[in-house]
Amino acid sequence: MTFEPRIVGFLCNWCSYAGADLAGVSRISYPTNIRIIRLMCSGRVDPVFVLETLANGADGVMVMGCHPGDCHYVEGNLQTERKIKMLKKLIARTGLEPERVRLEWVSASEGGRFAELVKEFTNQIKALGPSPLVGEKPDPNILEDLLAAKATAGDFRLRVLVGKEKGMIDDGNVYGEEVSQEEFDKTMDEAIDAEYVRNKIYLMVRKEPLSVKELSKRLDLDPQAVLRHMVVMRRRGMVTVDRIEGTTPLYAALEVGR
Amino acid sequence: MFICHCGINIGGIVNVPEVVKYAMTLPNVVYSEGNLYTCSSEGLSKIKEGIGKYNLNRVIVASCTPRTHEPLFRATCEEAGVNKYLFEMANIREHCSWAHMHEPDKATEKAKDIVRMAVAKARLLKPQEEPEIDVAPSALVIGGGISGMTAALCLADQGFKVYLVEKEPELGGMLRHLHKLYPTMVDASEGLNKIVEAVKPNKNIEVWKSTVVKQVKGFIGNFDVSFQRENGETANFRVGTIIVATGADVFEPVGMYGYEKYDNVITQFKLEQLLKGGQLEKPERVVMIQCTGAREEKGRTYCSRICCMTALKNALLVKESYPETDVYILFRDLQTYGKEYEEWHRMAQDRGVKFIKYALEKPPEVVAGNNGKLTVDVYHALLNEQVQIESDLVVLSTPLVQHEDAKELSQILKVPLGPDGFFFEAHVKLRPIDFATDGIYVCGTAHSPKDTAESVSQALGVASRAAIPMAVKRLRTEAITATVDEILCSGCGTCVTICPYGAIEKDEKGVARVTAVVCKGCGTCGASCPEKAISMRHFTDEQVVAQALAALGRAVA
Amino acid sequence: MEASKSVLVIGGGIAGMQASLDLASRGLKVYLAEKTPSIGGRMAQLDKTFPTMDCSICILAPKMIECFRHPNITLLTYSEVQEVSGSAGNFTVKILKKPRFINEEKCTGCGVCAQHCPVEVPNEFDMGIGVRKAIYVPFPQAVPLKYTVDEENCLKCRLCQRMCQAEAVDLNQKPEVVHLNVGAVVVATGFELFDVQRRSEYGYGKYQNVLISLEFERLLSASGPTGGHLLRLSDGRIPKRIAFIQCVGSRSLKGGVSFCSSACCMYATKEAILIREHEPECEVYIFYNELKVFGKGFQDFVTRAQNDWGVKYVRALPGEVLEDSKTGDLTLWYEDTRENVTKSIKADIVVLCPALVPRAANKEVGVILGLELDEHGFFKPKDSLFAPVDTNVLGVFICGYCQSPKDIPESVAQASAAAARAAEVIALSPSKEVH
Amino acid sequence: MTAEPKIVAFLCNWCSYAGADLAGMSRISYPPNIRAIRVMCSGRVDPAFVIQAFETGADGVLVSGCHPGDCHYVSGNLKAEKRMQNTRKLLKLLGLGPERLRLEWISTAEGAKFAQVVTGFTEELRRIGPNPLKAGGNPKAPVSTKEVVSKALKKTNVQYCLECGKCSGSCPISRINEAYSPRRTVERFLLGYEDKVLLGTDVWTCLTCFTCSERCPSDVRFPEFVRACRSVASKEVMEELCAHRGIPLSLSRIMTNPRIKQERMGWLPNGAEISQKSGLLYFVGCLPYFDVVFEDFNLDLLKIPQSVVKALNKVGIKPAMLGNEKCCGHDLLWTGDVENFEKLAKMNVADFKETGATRIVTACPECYRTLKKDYAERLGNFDFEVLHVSELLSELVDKGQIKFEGELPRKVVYHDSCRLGRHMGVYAPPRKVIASIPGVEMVEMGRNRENAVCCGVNAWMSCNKYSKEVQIDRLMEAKATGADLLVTACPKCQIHWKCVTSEKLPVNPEEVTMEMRDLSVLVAEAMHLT
Repeated sequence: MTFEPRIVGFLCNWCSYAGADLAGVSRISYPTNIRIIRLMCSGRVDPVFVLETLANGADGVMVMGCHPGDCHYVEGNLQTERKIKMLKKLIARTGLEPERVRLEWVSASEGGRFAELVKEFTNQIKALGPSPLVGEKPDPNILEDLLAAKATAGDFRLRVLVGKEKGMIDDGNVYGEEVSQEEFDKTMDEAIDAEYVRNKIYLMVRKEPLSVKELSKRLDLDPQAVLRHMVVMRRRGMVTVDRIEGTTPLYAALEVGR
Repeated sequence: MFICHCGINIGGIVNVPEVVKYAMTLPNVVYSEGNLYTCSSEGLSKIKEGIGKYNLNRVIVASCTPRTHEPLFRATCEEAGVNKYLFEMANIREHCSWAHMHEPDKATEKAKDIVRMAVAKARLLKPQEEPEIDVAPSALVIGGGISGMTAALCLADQGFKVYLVEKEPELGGMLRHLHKLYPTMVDASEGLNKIVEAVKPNKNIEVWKSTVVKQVKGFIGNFDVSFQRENGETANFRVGTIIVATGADVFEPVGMYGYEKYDNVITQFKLEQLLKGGQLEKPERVVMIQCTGAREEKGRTYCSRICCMTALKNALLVKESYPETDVYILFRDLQTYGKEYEEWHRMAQDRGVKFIKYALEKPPEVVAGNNGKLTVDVYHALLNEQVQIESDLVVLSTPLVQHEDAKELSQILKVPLGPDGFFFEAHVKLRPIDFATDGIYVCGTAHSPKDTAESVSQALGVASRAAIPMAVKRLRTEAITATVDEILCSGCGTCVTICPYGAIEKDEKGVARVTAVVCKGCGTCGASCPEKAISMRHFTDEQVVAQALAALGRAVA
Repeated sequence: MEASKSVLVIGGGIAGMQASLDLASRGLKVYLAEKTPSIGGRMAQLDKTFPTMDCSICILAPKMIECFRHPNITLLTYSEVQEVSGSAGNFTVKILKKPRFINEEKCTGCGVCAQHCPVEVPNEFDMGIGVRKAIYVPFPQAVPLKYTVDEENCLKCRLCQRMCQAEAVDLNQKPEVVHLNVGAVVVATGFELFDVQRRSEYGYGKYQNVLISLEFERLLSASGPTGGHLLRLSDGRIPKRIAFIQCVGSRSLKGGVSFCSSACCMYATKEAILIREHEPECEVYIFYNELKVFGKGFQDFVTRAQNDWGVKYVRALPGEVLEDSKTGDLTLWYEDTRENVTKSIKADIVVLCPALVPRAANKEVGVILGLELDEHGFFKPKDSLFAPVDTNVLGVFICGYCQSPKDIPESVAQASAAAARAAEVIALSPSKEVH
Repeated sequence: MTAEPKIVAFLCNWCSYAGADLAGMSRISYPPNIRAIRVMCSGRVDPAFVIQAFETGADGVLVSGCHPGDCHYVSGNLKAEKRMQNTRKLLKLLGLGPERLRLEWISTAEGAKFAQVVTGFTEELRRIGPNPLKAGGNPKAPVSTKEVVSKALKKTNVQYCLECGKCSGSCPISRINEAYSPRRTVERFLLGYEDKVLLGTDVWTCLTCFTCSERCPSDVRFPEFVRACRSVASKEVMEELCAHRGIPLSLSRIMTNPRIKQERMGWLPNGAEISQKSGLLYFVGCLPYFDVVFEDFNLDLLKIPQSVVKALNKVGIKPAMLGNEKCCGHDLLWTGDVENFEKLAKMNVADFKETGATRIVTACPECYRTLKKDYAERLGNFDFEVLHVSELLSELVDKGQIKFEGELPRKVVYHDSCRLGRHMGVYAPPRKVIASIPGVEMVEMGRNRENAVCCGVNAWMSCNKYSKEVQIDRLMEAKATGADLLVTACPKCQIHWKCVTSEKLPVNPEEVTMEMRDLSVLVAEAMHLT
């Protein structure tokens, strides 16, 4: 039988959900694959929701909000835009295709556009094929990547960066210095890299104690970098030395405080 | 669980009986039935019956869009003693039967999923109490000009206490300096006195002259404001609402068109006062230059709205007292909008006022002529010829600009200023005189340049906006609001910056505190909180994720 | 209910809705009378709004629904005020509810009836470009979402009656008279469009590709007859050049009205930007005489249109529009008053911006309420400076376009002003018990 | 003693002038009444010279050239002969008598003949008596330019100009002549540059077609403003720009002279019935003169009055007519000669009153406008009902008095003349009349009724390459409709179009030449009266 993607849509109540209503009212048909979750504002969409959804085998996720300027809550949608930007970067580092997540603006009068987008996205996902996480036997590595990503997205550092992004770029940082989009994106990328790797490490050493050497092999990352992460993670109380084999310490995850 | 056929709208495509049967198989579902029209009075009584019979503590209706029908069903639940936040709706019409008319089987499958998602959320729903606060029946009006006084009077007449604060020692604002007011040509002072005389005796209005607002704390219904008099003495009051009517200043065109270099180059504002005082000696030829320092390419890019009419009015007044005096108006686009202002343009044409259109690229030049006169050299855009006018009085029409101290006030009130420096409303189109922050309003030239009539309209407008919460006395809002887990909150302030409504502030413990009545429930803060310390009532992480998983046929982890 | 605690609002456009919501939210009872089947007014017909480019219906619909749901507001749609007597604090009102031939209690707005109705007629809401059935809602977001049978066009085939499972169709329904007692009245009858056929040199009604702005607005609207696809009505081609002509009938001592409609320069600019959004290949010219940029953010809006969107502004009112009968293409003759040359330009579509004029019906409304009108048919304010929303009748207030030309925010602000004055009068007038 | 006759003589350089010389050399004496003007060839003598000579009071005009065959310029003298015959007709119409103009062939050798001719001519003129035009109009009082202009500014709303350019966008001339724009002309007046403008050509460029004033949102009545300004504008420039060397204007001016007794009724078809007691006066206009002046166009303009009379007679109406009907003065008024216009107006009105008629009908839109509007406005108590023949005809068609027999299978396109259309708002009657003719299929040009385009010239002013373009453009539009007959209710439209098509055309003649017919003639045709 043909592959019918399972798509979850997070729609804001005022524009996009209304747009979907209008598509129905105007009897504009589109593929049945999408399942819609109504939120008050697309700003409510936590990247963690999306990763959770993907981890549980969604083939695609659509986030829809009001066009910039139309937001019922002034600029919730602009926050969403930044969150999804970060999210896509994050997913790009996992084994999953970032194209499985799509952010679109649909106004209450754009029933046609809504249907069009759903059709288009469904086809795109069909072309992409089923998510490796579908079914009873999801690909363990990618799943682990995704769990790491989820943890990363839930992590203080990225959230605070995304949260303050607009403020920083519009009004400068706490020291009143102008921050350009470029500078900011650079910081952001570094943060994503670091936090993602750390969460991967955490998940690995949670299964079994591992050495820096072993980790650097599995992550194919130079040992020094891994060691640097280890230092940070120890300070954060994420890992501790489990035992020392010969001269190499093996690290284990700490459940405490997490 | 009540599933609606909506006549044939749903029933004609989705196999409703099958969905009804399926619903029974879902966890926690104890009852499920189909209705022809669940929203019909008969359908509604079915719901009430069901609630009684099976003492349901969660109710789901699968029918049309919640955007129109949820309130109806919620009300029904409340009548049957079920908290309305325990109701959930599944949209199987707009999002299913109507959109997938040609695929009945798939539509039925989708309907089941939608129902399953609704159940998943419903299981996690919690009853909510809608937040309420008392509103102090008193208003603070900042600015004792025509706008402020008009608003104050209207509120006072509606029975509310008003504190009217004016930084000058006199009430009256801009009108004190004006001569005649178009379109009725009444004396500004005459119109003004009427109002001042009405304000003085009004027992509901407390006038504070030579006073500024120093501090404002709190939120709608409960603003704690402190004033400071010139002499330093201070006072504190609690008010329910705040109206910003601080007016505007007139731009001083220093260094433009020889202003301050030649003493017969003056501003329109100055001419107004000369006419008022009857001190204008007969000029042979007057040249008025519009858009002096307005509609610029950079800086003051905005049009100041009132200057063209002011110029026309004063041109006519000059002609009235000195018919033989030539009057030229050099303009860019004459802003004679609205019902009667075109008439003024024609009156001026009738009296022989000469109009010359100049282009932004080639502004006029004012140079010294012989025997104390000036020569205005202007490129006549519509003849494309250079025209020289010898004149003994050049009048510059300059725009209204925001006060120096507006920035300070905007910070005290935590309300924004726009790119043009004027106070920035909640929504340009549909909330023109509200601020995004509940309980604070703006009117008159503090909002943007406008003439007296327009200021009065807005002033009366805010008198209505501000009266609403004060009249109902208690504010009640939807319970869909953010709550902060004080233990998790690290006080990073991300939410405070993100919230467009100023609903979140850090309390003395440095922890975020949400003012529920001010919160509009968008949830952006929740989705951004670095510590996941904020959760959204009725849209909790768990509920949303549960829906997602249900959509994918997964049980909640 | 005390008469003095309730208000009649005439006109369900944005001004009437705002006044109603203000009054209702502060605890007064409001009767909102609207002569068409749905509230929403002109704003509902707009695609976007200047200068923010908000989607009009998106920001309007929540307000409409709020009016519908508000416990203190009674909507009297498809109704007309017939008599008003009494005085401030206690007016007696007679309202005629025209028959919808639908039982509003039973109608669920599901639309099955319309699907089966065999009669198709031009849809007023789409300015006659689109079609509707003889049983219809004016537009999908209509409030109340109740169907209406339009008597002229109905064949009485009763198909709708048979299809409606809610048994809401009642073709024998009779007009109903509603009697009210109110303390104050707010009038917000809005505007209508100048008949541009009176300026025959522009060929409206003669040439298919000459449209008026409101028709064009529907053409641009995603919910409009072409689903927001910008097409030429004559041949369905995508236009390559569109010209707007300002001041058709406005600012005219002859063949029009002498005043300025105050909104045209801006909405034309808005529509121009929308065209560039839809069809970046399509050139847009706006022929104007004087740009009215007096409002907040207007000048910046125009500057954006020029610099960021490449909209071309030509200072000239064209003399005439000629059609090539074979291609349907149009030629405009004009003097570019900035260059002092008279020349012509071809365009695929010409959009006329007609004067917005007070409703002819204001005369009757004026008689019913005893209100004075000015020479144009606007309601006269008591004092245009210090009492802009008061009228010669105490307790009757005016707001929105019917008071004088204004745009949406000005109407909204003034609607609140009228609400404030109504509330004030009510607060000051002795309350009378009525049953 | 009676005044001695004055003779103006135009002598060709090679024969006649030499002949005169010989007469002198041979000491042959002849009366001193002659004033000789040397021209290179008698062919150079324009009828206008002759007419103006008489206008300024000459009692006789002698034109003399070489004998046929001897012409130094091959055939100039033959052209002269034709022209002078034509001019004699005008003199006859004017009642001055054709004999006051003589054409003689005098060779170099014929000194005696010259003396003879002069003597004979002088004798004859003594017999005929003096030219009634002697002692012409007294010089008019000077008017203040400023006053006239500022009054006109107010009267015609010029001060309300918003400079929107709609006038130029409508003006058929501005389109092709970049230098000209009603808007700019107005703006210059408003800024007080009137002197400059009045010395220029702009005030004479306006076709007074009323398209701009029809459309002007500010109700600026530019053509009327221009008309007022023309009375204080430079006459020299005017004469420069006047077509046909001003003959038509001269004729009108001549008619202002009360001593003039015209012989203008020659066109009246035999059997035509007219009755001075009839309540209806038919005002013919200058057609008898134009028929002569524009002979070469063979437009057969007299068919128009003939058709009118026949048609009226057919339905039993015997119209009254004025044997000494004066020009209505339209062209003088629109070229700024208010004084002479008023003279004509007064004389005409006096004559109207005598007939006791209450209704006046005319087939000329210019007469129509002038009588109905300008007479009424300028003379006051003008209590006549003025009709254009199209109005009268449609009235008769309505009443069923006019019946058409048989079919007239023509595809007709109707052109609205400016005067009848925009000036007076008469659009429906002519259309109704045409449509009521059986067999006629009527089509419209894209630009019709108030949007119709001018025929390109008015009051003989500024007939130049621009007017030609306008005319050709209009004719092409008419042709493009596929009609085979172009009908207009204005004789002047026909004259101007005929004029342009009889010249070398920049386009393929096919695209512009089409049969033209005056409305009255068409009707007579349909009634089988021609």
